[in-house]
Amino acid sequence: MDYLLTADKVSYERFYRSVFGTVSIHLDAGGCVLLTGANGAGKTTLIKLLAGVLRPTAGTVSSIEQHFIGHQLGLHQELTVQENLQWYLRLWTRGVDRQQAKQRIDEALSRLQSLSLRSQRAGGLSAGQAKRAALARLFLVPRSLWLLDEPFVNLDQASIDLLLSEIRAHCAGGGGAVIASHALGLADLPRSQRLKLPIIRPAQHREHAHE
Amino acid sequence: MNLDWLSGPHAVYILPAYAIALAVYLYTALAPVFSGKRQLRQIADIHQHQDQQPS
Amino acid sequence: MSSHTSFWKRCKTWFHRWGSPAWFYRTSGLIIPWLWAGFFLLAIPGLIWGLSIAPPDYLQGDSYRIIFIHVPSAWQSMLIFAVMAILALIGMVWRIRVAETLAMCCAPIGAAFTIVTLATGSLWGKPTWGTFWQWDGRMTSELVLLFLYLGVIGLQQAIEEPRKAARAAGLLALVGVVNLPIIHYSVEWWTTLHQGTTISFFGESSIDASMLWPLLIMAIAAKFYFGAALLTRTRNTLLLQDREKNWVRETVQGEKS
Amino acid sequence: MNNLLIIAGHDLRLAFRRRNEWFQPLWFLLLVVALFPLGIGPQPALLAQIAAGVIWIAALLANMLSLESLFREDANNGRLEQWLLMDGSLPALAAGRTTAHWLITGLPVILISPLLAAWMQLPQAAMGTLVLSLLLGTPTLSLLGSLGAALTLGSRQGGMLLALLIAPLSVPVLVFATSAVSDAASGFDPETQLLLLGVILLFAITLVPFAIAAALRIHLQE
Repeated sequence: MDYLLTADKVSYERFYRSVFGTVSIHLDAGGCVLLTGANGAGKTTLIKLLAGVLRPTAGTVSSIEQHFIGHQLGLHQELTVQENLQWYLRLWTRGVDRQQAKQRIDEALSRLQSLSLRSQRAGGLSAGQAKRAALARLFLVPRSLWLLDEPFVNLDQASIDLLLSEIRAHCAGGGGAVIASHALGLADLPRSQRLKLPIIRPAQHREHAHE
Repeated sequence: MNLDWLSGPHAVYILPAYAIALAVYLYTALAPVFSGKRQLRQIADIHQHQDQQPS
Repeated sequence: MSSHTSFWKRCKTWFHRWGSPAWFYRTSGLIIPWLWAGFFLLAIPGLIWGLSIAPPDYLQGDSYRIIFIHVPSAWQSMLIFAVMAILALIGMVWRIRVAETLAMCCAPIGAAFTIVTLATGSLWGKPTWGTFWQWDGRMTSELVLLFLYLGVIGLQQAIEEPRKAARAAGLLALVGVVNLPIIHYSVEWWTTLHQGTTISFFGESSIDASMLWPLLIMAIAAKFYFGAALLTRTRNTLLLQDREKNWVRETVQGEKS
Repeated sequence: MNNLLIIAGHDLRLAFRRRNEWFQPLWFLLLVVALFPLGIGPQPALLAQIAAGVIWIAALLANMLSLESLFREDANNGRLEQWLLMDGSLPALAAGRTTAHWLITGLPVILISPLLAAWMQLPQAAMGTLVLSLLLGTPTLSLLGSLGAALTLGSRQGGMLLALLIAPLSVPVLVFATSAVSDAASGFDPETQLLLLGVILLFAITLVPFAIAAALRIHLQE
């Protein structure tokens, strides 16, 4: 059983303080991990670790190619949504001609009913619109592992339901997702593990430095 | 042992050269020693503080 | 065969133990007094020999006696940059925090050696060349070396998160050490272009034995000094970094009692 | 290689939209060079003697000032993270960004250099060498500058710090380029210096993008 994502005994230190202690995650096809925890518990740090943006201070992370959508949405303010997605498409795929690209971008945008955003400047979008534009990347290029950091923030109820159904379909289709969020709707996913990150107070982590 | 260069013409260059060297090297060597002591006291206080009220 | 492998294994574990801040703190604590002893045992006789026993130079008279602080400092300033780059590389490749900290503590000491080299060089230049500053090859590349040191220190202080600062400054040190020979060559080339060959009074080969010995003794003394100063600085930084860890709590209580 | 072209092309198209950012380094260069005759006086003989140094130092300063925000925007909006996730292509992306920057700011400097040479009374014989030295030297400065931009991403005062970090590394380029031009001005053959500039350029092209990638990765691991 090869996992989509394995992280064993992973920890991260910032200013020489461990952010979330030590965490192990094994995500197999069809599974979904829900990261919860108070603000500052290190959810964003952990997801960035799993995505490979951050390198863990201890422990190892291995995963297949994945989509990572964090707080920073990765949209260039002066480009339109279409141009932003075109940028990603041309970086991620080879030999996609203009017509094919345009069609794939429209298809990706329509998955979250955000086709209307296509020619708007990313800088001019509302927070919710920008989030939807960023989430469109999930459908631009099929990847079986999704790492989403607070995906439901700023979305209206309709979009939240849409995204939930997309995530369920993705997991059902053999994909996997790690989602840092407080939204409740995900509890009923078939194989969802819930991981609550404790708040690490300075005094608590006096673990012995490795001898 | 002849130190007559002390009264010679070049003393005015040799002495300041060694003085500067002494000053700079003393500072680079001793600064961490003193800051180390101060730091030890500060860290001791932190731990003292934490021991009194176990969180 | 077994003694061979166990020797190599012992080296490896010895190397790894240095990676642990607690072990480093304790061991360096034991070494530092010896380093200071070595420094004084060499520096004092070296200075006495250089400043009083060695005869005046037939050409320069006594102003050459500055050589016993100028040349060792110059050699040491370049050596420290190389040591800093190697430590930064170890820290970056194997992600050993102690190596990164050692590299960052090298920078101020290296800058100190460079400043002394420049100061003593210009004080020596006055009686020899008549001016406090002569754009000759060595002094110019020493000046560029000082700017490289200040760059590393400046970058390390400009970035907030200490480990990120250490890595960024370490990378700059690596880029710097790769550039040092090119800079040195281009500056040497540049000086020969503008003034023809400068008459450098203390070409290593032309010194006779009575001057060479004190010079070497002072050079070795400089290494002891560097070792002691570096370990002292690094111990403090490591202590500060791990101030909330258990080994620090025990050391602090041990030290206080 | 493909990624390099994509990024370079993308940045060039973007630059078309922000025309004003093009001209600032150019204005700055013209201003700095123009200040020297005002400061030192118009005697042709004197100006000609310092012409090479003035033009090159002005080009160095203009290059550093224009590089300060090279990666800052993409670091803030999150695109830099996405670059990092395309493992293996960070050096190519960094090289693409630097190439685009050189085309936007380096090339105009070369095109305008005859005017600068005229202002500084540089003899006609040295004009060709000046352009050639700029052609061989400014890409290295752009590469070093973008390394500085990547290193100072994490700090607040980027511009000044970038100049302090990169100026010492640019000494060889400055030394060889200015002596090439002044040699050509006084009738000598500047070939060796130009060859050395070429060597340094090849050296920089192969190594510096990896250093930039490392610096970007260090910044992202905040």
